[in-house]
Amino acid sequence: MKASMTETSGFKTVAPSVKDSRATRRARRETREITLIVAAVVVLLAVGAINHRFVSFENIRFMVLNSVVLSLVALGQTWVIATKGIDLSVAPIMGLTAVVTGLLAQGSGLPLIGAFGIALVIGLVLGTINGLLVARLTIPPIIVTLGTYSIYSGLIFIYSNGTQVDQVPAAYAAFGNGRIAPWLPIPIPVLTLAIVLFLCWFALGYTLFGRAVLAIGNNAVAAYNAGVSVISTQVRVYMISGVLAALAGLVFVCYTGSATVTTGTGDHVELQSIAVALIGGTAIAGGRGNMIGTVLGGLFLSVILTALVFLHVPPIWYSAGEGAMILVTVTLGMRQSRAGKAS
Amino acid sequence: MKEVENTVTARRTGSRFPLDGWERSLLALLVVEIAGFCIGIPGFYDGIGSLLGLTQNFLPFGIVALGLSVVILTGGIDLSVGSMAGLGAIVMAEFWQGLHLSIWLSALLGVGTGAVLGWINGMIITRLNTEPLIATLATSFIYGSVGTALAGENPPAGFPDSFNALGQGEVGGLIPYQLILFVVLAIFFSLLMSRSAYGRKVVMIGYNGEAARYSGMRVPRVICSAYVISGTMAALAGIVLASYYSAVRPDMGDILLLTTITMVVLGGVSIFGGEGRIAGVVMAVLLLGVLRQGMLIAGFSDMVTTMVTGAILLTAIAIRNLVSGRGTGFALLFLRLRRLGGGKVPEAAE
Amino acid sequence: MASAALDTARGLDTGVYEARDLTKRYGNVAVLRGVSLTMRPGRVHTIMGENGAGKSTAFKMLSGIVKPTSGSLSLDGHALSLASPAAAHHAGIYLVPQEPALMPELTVTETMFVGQLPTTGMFPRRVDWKAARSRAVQALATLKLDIDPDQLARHLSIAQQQQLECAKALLRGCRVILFDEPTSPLTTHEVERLFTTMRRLRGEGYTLGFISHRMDEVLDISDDISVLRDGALVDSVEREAFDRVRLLSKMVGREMRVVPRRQISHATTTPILRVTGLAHEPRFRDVSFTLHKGEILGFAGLVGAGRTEIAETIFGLRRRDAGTVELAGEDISAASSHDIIRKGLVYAPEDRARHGAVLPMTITENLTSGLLERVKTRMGLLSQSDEDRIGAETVARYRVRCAGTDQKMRQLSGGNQQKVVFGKWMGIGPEVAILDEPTRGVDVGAKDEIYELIDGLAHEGMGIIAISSELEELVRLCDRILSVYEGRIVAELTGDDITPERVSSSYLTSAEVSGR
Amino acid sequence: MRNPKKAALLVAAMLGFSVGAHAANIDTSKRIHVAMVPKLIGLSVFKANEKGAIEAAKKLNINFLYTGPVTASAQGQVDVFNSLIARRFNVITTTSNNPTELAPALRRAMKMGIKVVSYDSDVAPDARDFFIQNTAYPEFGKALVESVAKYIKPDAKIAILSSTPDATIQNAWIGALKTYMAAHYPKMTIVTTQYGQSSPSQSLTAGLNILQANPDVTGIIAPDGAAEVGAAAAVQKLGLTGKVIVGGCSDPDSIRQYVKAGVIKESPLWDEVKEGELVMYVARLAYNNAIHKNSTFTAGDLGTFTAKDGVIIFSKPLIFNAQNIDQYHF
Repeated sequence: MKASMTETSGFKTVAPSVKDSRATRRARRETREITLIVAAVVVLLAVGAINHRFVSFENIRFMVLNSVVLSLVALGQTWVIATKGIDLSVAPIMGLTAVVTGLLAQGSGLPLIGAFGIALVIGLVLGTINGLLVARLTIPPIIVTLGTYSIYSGLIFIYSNGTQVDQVPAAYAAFGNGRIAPWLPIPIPVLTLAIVLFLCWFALGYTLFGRAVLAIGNNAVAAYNAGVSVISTQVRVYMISGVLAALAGLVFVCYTGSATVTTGTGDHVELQSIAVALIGGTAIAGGRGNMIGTVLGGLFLSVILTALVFLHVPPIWYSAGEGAMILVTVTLGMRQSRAGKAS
Repeated sequence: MKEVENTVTARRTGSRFPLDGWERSLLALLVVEIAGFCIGIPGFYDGIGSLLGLTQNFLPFGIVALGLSVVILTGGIDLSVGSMAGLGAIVMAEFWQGLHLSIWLSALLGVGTGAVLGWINGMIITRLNTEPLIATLATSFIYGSVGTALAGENPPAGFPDSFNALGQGEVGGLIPYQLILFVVLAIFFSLLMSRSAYGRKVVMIGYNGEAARYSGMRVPRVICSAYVISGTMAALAGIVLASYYSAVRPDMGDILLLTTITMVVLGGVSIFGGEGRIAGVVMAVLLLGVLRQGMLIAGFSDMVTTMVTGAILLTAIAIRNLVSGRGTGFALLFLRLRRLGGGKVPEAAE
Repeated sequence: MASAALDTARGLDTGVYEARDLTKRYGNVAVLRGVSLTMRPGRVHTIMGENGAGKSTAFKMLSGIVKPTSGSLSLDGHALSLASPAAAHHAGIYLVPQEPALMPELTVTETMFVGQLPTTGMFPRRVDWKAARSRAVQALATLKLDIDPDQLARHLSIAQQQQLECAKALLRGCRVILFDEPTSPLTTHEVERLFTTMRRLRGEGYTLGFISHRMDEVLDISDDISVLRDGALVDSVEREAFDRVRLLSKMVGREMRVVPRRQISHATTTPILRVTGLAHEPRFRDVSFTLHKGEILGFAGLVGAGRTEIAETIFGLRRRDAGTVELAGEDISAASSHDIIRKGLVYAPEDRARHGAVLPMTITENLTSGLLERVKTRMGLLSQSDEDRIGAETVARYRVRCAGTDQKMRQLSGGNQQKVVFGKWMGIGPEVAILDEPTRGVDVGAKDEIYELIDGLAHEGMGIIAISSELEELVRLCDRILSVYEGRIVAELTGDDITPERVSSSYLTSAEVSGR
Repeated sequence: MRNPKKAALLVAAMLGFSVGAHAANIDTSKRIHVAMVPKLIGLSVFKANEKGAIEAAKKLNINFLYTGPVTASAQGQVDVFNSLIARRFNVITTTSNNPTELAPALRRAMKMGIKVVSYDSDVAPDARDFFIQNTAYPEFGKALVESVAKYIKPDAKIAILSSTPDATIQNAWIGALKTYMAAHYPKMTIVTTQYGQSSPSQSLTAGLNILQANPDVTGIIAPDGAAEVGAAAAVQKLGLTGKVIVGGCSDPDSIRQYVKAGVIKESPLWDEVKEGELVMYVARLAYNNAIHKNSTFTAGDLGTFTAKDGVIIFSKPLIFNAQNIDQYHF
């Protein structure tokens, strides 16, 4: 990334002043993060009062762990939605990666690092195809990814021929289940998510690319006029989405030790990830992305769904609970931002 | 922007033939497809009756697509068609089994349920100002749960034969009832969207909702009614499916969603609203439906068929965008940008 | 060409921007033909012309948005080839569009730096928000703009957005700043502030380009004026040689007429619309007036004075805080616009493309969209023959130039589009019509036709409210004029009081009285 | 209706004579087309059936096709059936996603003279000629209970993790296991029933939730492949190995690691490969009209089976445990 530093390149500072940059961004920060944290804490306390185990360390650990895969996909989705796009093909990309890496590990003992490489390649290639179709052929994103959804899910069958992953080598299991250090009980997937979140947050807020994404989401023509490379930015956004979906697939296969042809597509990861991004405060109309909100949204969803189990709600109502939650958070969020606009 | 100097007004310049370029291409493709399959795939053509009979396997998709078209023409989307189809069918079955109502009355109540569910969608969208995508995503989860709860462990099955004929039977052993239903609905929707006041309003709102409001149209009411139509058609499709299977299941509508969106979009309806005709959607329904049946009979697996459908969607829309330049205004804008940009943007933020 | 004379006076400062023989063709249609311009530092160069004269196209070519078919550009003697707006920025040329590109979800600072953010650190190279913000503050301060750099762009008014564009130009180090009709959406007060900013830039030696067709503004701010007509440069003068009549006649291509007053009034004394104490805070309050049959009542005032809001409230599009509206004795203040239309009151909005018409639909479809019931239906279907008849009649009656009634609206010229909008509302035979800027974006020739149409409607007994920012139009049309200032009716003019001077002073004096 | 019965007796007698004659006495002169349509392609239990079926098809002069939908949907299966009907297959064998939804299509097939054999998960009885039931429900219910109950206290609290609320076969098993439990372990209680939607991830989450929300649960019965794996993985992740016993049914490959780790003590199933072979034998015999709704027949090496009202019980439950699991690979 090169910036044009016209006459004021002398303004270079050694480190960005946290105080100042925060001031710049204060006005546009939504209260969404705080709302989600408060809501999650309220649920934790309320359900915890009924059943103490809900707030046990173990349970919280698993609520976080269970949200990791979906949050990874949703982070990629957040990038796409921020440009006013949508990516339905994340589900088969995730499934394909899980199946390919899992089968290679199971069959020929592919080392973990190789699995990362393969995940990266799958995510990049499939994401780039989406991106090129959207940006070069100017097909609406929902149509592009609807089409590639079918095609990519076919690839899973072609590759696996229906064979499923039952077990992964120890290194994979360690990656999926281990903790950072014996004395530091943070699971490695959570660490992975934290790293990805930091990168996404940093990239969206502090890199030219991130700003280009938001500019395109706000007003693509104006962004082009201002010198933002619309096409390459769009392509990259779908690449990121693909790579994160692929990474989610790898984490999935390591964490659960299993993968089938319906991994990803069977759980409707594409719809779930959109829901999580929107719960997190990203605007479906584009131009506003909230990475921290997305991860908090994934976490909140996990807390709510677990709370339903602890409250002995019949399982058939779980998805209704999820639907109601999407409706409430997103609608309230819109109310909030409209109120802000009116003032 | 060329102004035609013409003091005497020609009444009409276009032809009255109800098919546009896109629909004609789809029709031609359909003819080629059917002819090709009849010749090339043994077992595909087995008398006119069996050929028509094939349509029974995919027309419920078409029924949903008709309703969904109206929603997409307003510029919205309805992701809850699948769960509404399931729920409508289950409500019907429960009325029939639980309250021992006549099956046809139950079916009517099932369709009515779809209308109510669609109305709920419409109210959420117009009253709470929620994006259609989010609202219907959320309600699809909720309706799914309600359907599962209503269905219980052993969903009703084994409907009377008179009812099963709707999904499985033929008139005189030749023309399936489903096909008759679909043709009637297709004609109805085609007239509704192209010739009725309601259709005019839907199209106008899809193109420019603000202008519609300034023309005194009750925009929220029209938008809400589009979702009611979509819900009604989804439930009707659910009931046809129930008859086709002679059984109901809460998840039986799940497969409808992605395929029907594909059909509507391939039919030439712009995902941004306004643009598109029912005739195109009907062609796309037949095209994709016959394609799937033909490929399965030819021995291709379900997976290959799915992939080919995806590829056709992408190719068709790409061609449509590039060649005709019709359709998505957004796309055209970018095309224009690209030509201006010439690929060389010196100060690009990269 | 007169521009040759200007060539000799090349300044020593940087920023002499020259265009030679610019031509732009779309297919066979030449939009611009061999136009040469020279813009010099420390001066405001204004392009005048009627709609469609090629003003905007010229600026678009000067700023890299549109590529010229032929012709060349040079800055300080160096030839330029602008591949994109970004390339133009890089070269030092910035176009402030009429409606600035809003990035609603970004802050002012972020909006200013789109595509140009300063970065720090080698790896990871990151946005230097501190530098960005301080430079933003600096740029805003240079122009003495009172804009909070941390607020969201969607909270800015159009005037603020335009001023922000000036700041963006400064940030990008541009020496040439072009303003494409910046004043049309602004109130007089805002125009003055924009001009203050422009004068400040001129004082600093920037090269400024300006487009307007408001003569007073042009004479106020310009140093050089070039007049375009039908894509060709017809006149180019410096400040000393300004002459209102000469410029106007060059623009229009014929001698200017003295504004004719209406000769015959059709106004009766039968009240048809009575508005009492109407209010919609904070836009307007305490609006009361009565419209009579056959009367043409003008609403004069500055843009943003609340005239459009009053009309939209009467028409039921906006919430009403207080007051009543009676149409022919019937209280319609609580009715929706759907019902109001059916009771006989219509409103033709100001912004045709957004509110008035659906451009991708056909003429007929637009014509009948106001009251679809008037097309006969058989079994629920709109009668095609009936629609065709309405289409043909309207097109003939209002002399819409088109290939056929099923031509798409977007293929029509502005004037013809306006005639269709007219036909749409008048065809349903309303008792009262509110016309908001009835000739906005309409050619001079077509304007006369529209005036005749309005007059004819009044003759038929319709009560008409005309909202216009063009004094000449109001003077020409109206029996009576209400002056609106900051949401209040401040004056009423009738008969011989209706002259351009009196009308404008009626609201401008109130402006002075209230201390603005 | 005397003749068919007579014929059946005759056939039964003939079969009785020829015990030990293997496949030799099955008429394999005409090559036939048989399709196997699983709930969805790409699940290893069904792949195991396929493996056996391919073996048997070679011996029985069968042109074998394994095809099915990519998602577990009835519509997908129906579409496949329709194509098979159009392609004039002789026998369709299937395990159904839903007993009722598939019935009309299969009835249509039967009307066209195609034999329909269901296995694993049945369709409506009038929509198939024969059904090969994996194991008898009461026996399998017993095996499921015993797979857990033997290792926990008689008054323990247990949870059930199934696939979906309306899964026919799972519900049949759950019914059978409740009956058996009530009779033999009256103090044992089922505290919760959750569903994993046959998805590994959702099963895992459900498993974790069960254990977190119900700390007193010491046994989980998961009568579904994905569910048992999910439950076992949950137990392992929570470090409850040995404290919570998981039972249920799944293919040996999927649960091998958990059986060896002691999370699963025993897990009843049946030999899926051999079941696949039997499916082909029944298909061949059904085509030959060599068996009837109530008859006894021999299926090569597999032995002798009895059809009762068209239902053929394949085998007694095959219990996998740490000792025997390595002998099975599917």
